[in-house]
Amino acid sequence: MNLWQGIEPSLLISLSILVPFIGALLVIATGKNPNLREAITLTTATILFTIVLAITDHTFNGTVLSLDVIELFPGLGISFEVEPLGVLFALVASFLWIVTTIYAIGYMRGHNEDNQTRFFCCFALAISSVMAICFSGNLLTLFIFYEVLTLSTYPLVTHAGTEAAKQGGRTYLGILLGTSIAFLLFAVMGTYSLTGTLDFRAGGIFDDSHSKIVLSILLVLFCYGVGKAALMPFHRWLPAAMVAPTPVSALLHAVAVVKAGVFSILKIVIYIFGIDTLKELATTDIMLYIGAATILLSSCIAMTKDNLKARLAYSTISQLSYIVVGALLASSIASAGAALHIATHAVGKITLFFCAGAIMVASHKKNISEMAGLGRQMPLTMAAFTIGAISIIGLPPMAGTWSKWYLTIGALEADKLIIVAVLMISSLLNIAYLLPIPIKAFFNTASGTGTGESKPWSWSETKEAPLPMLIALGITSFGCLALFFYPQPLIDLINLIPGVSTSVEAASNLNGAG
Amino acid sequence: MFDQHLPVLAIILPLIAAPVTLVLGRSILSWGFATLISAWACFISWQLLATTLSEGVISYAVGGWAPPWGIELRIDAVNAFVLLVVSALSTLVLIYSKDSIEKEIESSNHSLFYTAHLLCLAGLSGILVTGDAFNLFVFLEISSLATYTLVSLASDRRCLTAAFRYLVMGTIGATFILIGVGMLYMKTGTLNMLDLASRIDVYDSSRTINTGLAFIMVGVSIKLALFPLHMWLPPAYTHAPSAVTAFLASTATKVAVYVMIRFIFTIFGADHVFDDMSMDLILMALAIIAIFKCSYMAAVQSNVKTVLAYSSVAQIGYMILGVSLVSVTGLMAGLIHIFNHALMKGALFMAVGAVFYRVGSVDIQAFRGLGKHMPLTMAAFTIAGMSIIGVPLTVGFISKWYLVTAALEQNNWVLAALVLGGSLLAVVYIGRILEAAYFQKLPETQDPKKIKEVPLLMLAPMWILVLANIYFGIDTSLTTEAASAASELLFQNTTLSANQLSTDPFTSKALGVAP
Amino acid sequence: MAELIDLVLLAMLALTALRIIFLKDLFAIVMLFGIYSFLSALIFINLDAVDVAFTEASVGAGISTVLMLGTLALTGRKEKKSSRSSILPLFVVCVTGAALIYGTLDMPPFGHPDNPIHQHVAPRYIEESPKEVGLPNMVTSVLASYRGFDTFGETVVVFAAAIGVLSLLGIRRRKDKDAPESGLETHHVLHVVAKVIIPLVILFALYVQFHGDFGPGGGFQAGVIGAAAFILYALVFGLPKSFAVVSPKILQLMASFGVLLYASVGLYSMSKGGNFLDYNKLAADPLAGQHYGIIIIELGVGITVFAVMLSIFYAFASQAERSNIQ
Amino acid sequence: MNFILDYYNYWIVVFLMMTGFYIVISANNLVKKIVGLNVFQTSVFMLYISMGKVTGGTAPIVAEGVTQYSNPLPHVLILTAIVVGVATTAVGLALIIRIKRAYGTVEENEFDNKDDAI
Amino acid sequence: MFVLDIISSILLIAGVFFGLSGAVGLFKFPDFFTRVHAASITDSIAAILIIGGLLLQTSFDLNTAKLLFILAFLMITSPTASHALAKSARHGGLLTLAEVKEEKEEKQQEQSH
Repeated sequence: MNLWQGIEPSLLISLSILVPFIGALLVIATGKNPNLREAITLTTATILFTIVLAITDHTFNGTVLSLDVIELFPGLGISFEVEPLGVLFALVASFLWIVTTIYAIGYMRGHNEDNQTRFFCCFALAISSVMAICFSGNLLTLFIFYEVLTLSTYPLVTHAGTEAAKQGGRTYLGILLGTSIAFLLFAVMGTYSLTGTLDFRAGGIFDDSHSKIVLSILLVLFCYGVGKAALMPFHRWLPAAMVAPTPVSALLHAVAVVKAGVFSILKIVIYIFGIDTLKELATTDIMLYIGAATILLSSCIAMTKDNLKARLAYSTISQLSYIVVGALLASSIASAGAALHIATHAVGKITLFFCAGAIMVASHKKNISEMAGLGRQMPLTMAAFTIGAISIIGLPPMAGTWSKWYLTIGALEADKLIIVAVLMISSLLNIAYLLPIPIKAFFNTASGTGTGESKPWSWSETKEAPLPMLIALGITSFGCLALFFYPQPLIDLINLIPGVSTSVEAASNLNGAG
Repeated sequence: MFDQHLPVLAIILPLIAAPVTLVLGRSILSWGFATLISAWACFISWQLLATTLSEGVISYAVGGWAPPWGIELRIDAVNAFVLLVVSALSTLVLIYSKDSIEKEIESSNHSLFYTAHLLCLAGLSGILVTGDAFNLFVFLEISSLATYTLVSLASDRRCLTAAFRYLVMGTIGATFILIGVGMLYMKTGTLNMLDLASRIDVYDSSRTINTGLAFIMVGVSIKLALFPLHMWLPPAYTHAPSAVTAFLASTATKVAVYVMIRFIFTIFGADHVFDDMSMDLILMALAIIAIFKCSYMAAVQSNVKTVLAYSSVAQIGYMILGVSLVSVTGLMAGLIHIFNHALMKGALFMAVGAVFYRVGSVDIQAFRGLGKHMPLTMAAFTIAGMSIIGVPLTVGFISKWYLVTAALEQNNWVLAALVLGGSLLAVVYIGRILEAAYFQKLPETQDPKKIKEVPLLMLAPMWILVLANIYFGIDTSLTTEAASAASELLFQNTTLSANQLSTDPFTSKALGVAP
Repeated sequence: MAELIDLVLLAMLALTALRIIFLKDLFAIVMLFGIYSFLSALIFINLDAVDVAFTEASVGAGISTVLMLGTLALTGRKEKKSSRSSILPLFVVCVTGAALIYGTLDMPPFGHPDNPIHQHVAPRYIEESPKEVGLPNMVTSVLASYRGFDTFGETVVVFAAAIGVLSLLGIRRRKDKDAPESGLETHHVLHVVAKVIIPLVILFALYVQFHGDFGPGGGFQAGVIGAAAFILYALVFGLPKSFAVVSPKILQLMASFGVLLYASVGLYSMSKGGNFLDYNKLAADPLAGQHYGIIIIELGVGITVFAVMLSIFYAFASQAERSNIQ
Repeated sequence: MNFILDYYNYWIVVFLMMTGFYIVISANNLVKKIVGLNVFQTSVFMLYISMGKVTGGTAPIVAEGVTQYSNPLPHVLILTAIVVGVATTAVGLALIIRIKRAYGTVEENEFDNKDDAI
Repeated sequence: MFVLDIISSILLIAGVFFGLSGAVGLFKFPDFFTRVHAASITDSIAAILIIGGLLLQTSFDLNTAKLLFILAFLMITSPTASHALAKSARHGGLLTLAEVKEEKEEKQQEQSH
């Protein structure tokens, strides 16, 4: 499946970053002509995906791809290196970009928004910086493109240009830039001044010479510095960002941006601290419980929200904390589960967001209370919604099952029963705030139409969303199913991550060794 | 043929060109001439930097009288570095000013403007190049007088009072420096900087010397607008013509910082100033207050030029902070920030000037909707603003990085946190302007046809600076090399002046060889 | 004896300064400043600084006072009651003064021959300069030769001042002929006396200019005195007449020319292979070279100072006329 | 007593300086400010000149039979400084005239009220 | 030379006396014109006497010539200055004491009628 045999492997990295960038430039160039513009976006997305596939291929073959761009400071610069976790994230992001583009075309036209060129351009920029984050070879690179991602998504959040949008944008930029400059950069430089390097190394760059207290402080700084992980109390930006058009919320705030956050945390935990070092830190547990608290609290908040997107946003927050928790459990299986959850949650949540957008376009409904009986009008959408919901909840036969499974095992292995309990409770909460929506939609009649169920249902009354959106919906919901029955490639990929394994005994050996 | 004369040429080129410009008279002529001269000076300072980096210190005895009897021009990595900044910025600003001053200065004064600009450039270069404490005072006055003139050239009447305040404060500062130099001279009998350095140690911890140090510090602090003494700067920068502000903001205060560094490290010796007098604590405290107080002030202003002026005071705080860390890295961070801040502020003020050129106001309300109508200008403003904030891949990030590294080197985590916290305030005051520019509509009072891009001669220098912002944010080899060479040299000087006791100061051996 | 005179003069100075603080009549204040300046000139003489005294008397007491009076003519001579409290300034001043007093405690004793400044650099000026430079007046030789670069800078400062004043005020030539003829045209005595004196003053200026190498004096004093002569002319016969004698445009040219003359000496010496302003290279015999160099640069200084001072006065005076007409 | 004889000169000069300095920072009238500035600077000149004095010396102009000259260097410096001073004064006064024309007053607190102060 | 010294000191003292008296007059006299009169004493007779005294102190060389020059200048300038002062005061409409009195009387007569 490698279309790029001919090309020097290390070139692929720069390609994967440049392609979306060039795409963005082309989008600006062809801004006058929408069809051409969107065709370009689509092709760019496809090309990017093939490139990432090629990179995956190389990773499986065990060829190490790395690339040093430039030295900013003596002995420290922008450099890229491919490793399995990044590839996993890159796969998810680039694949979902294609889908989202298809969706976005339908959405933007159905909604006839203005500034579409700016929209698509910033979108491509964001993806390119996401790619850079995936393949970043050291913490500095990660940080730099983390910032670029924030800045390139800011115009998308404030896309509408209304007062509310600007308010949201302020919160978004304020929290993300603030945390990243005040905490993350601080932590990065602290690490640099302690160890003299920022490279990602298997097993971490800290050794016993560094005082545990300082490391504990650093851990806290990192966890909160990566504001994109939406760990409470720095989660406010995510609901605020929901003012953005739905495709943005779908890709960026269900996949790219937030996942970039948790991805960074995973990567820092695995490659900077190292799972073994992590075990010895005092603050690990504290952050762990903060994560658990975030899971529960945000689920509860989600239940109170009537606005669909807001509810999904809070659900996202809680799901992100799954990953944080998985990372901080300091067990190899849990980390594997966290990694897997990046993929599974992405598929599930993007489906839900797509549905929300579809509902908004087709029947201009934002609030859940209005959606009773909607199943009759938009059966396909609602079906997709159900699939996504089940996947998020983690019931078979949906993808979410696996990641939750591994997370739970990891929690057990690290004998943190509380966490196990938390996971279970939150699953119940998920059921409580997600399933009612499709149920209402299908089995309640719309409040207006009185006794609706008397007359049989017929295609005539369906008012579905535009075709591109439906296609996108179909693909993602199919993805949910597929990842349940055929998760192996991803799991293999995850097993390539040093110190991370999905098998209990391997993990225990590793711990015994470590 | 003039190669061995480069040090003096850097000063006298603009100095001689100034009267010629006055005689040339016609605005366009004098513009071309002044720009050429400034460019030539820039080239010379480039040569000087290259030579100093490769061959070390250049000493030039004016009038052929060996120091300490004659006046010595002494060029090392430090002042060559700053000299390059000054002359380069001056050239860019001159190119920019041709169109800019059309709107802001009445045409009868144009040739006077160019003359004053050249005089200011000459004065600044003189301050940088000279190795003689009193000669420094003379050139300080040249640049100051030219500056007062430049500030007062604007059409708004408030520039007059601003210039007057500046004049009074500046003269007080200069007189303080004069007193300080007098006390040093009284104790040592010499005015040559190196000779002073070697002879001060004889009288170390003498009350006169310390008072002299104090007076020089206060005087220089007035000139560089260190926090409590900065009150003259915001009005002056706000009401001066945009081209002038762009030039001053990016050069004048930097040169003052250089003077402070020179006096502390070369003449008094860091160990004396910082260890015996614990001047570093004072400076550090003032710098931190400056960063936060003035960033806050910047965040609440409505006039964009004032915003940037206050931000300049805050940024000067960063430079002084670097100095006050008393480490090679810290000093290096300070020097790098001198260079980087010149790039950012130059670009920012040029962009604001461009807005004034089209919209005729620099109030934050006037920026509404410009993102659409003046895309290039606002893009430049955005990137430069990012640089002020310290976003990666811009020069601002580089200087912050070195500053924080220097702080962490001394395990001063609090300081590092403060520096990073300070840049959050920058997010606020830059963010306000950008928001107005990009997410608001053009007010109805402006007709969209009139609000278009500014002429090329204004855009080009602006964008050269912006690109420099990015380039030097990525390829830092030049700046770091020069700055580290400079700061190491300065610390050598400190130790050197201590063991110069053994060598006889009368012989020019201790004063470096004249070519 | 000298100390006694010194003390008396200092006391008078202190009184004058204090008086200036408390007076409200600006005219009196300016006059007191003139007196202050003259007294300090006396002190300078008493401290053997004849050149400085000369300059202070002509520049400080002469030109500055005239300019201040010219300003007063436009801004009114009464200072209004100010509401601001004088506590903070007083505090600042006390702190500064205390610091200075503290600083004086380690100063070398007043007038003591083996103070460092009489030991280190100056001896060469005193012993060698008559041989190296060949001028009896050491101040001139140090000013023009050893520290010629300072003097060059100083000339440029004067030039810069001219630029500043011109850009601020500009010299407007009156177009309307029917405007009231300014000057003191009814004072016939003044006219006669002025006609007698002005040539003498100019003659004296020239003497100071070219005798500066041997006695006190030099370019600055000469320039100022020459300017004074023309200022007198302008006062007595009115601005338009003096414009007819020396027009502002010519003055601008002269000012530039003076600076360029000075610079050209330096450039010539560079072309001769010496450093900038290295007079030894100007002629075969170094001494002669020094002599030429100093004479020429003093001339440059004189021209510039003359032109600048006069045009500054023009600028102020034309402002005054303007306000008279309005 | 000897101590006082050594230093009285400096002390009085310091007093004069501070008088001038006080006038500068306390005066509300701009012309008075400028006068104060001049007083301040002139006093600083006196400091320089008095450090150049040598008791029993004469003016540094070569004359027969004189061995002890005062130090010429401070004189040179002050010559320069005086001219710098008058240059500054001229520009300052010019500014005052313009301010008078623009605001109709030269009292600091008055024209502060006429503009929104920065 | 003893005689000369005595004469010169006498001259000097006289000059100082006139100078002081002029100063006193400057303060004591009632109105402008009389004050000008008092002041002009200072720079006419007092100056002559003092310079005369100094002349006798010199050894009749270049300095003597210089002093004479100064004297000549003073002789020309100071009367002119006083003249110019008085004249312009007159132009400005300033009245002498006598005139002021006359005016007063006229006013009173008008009122009495």
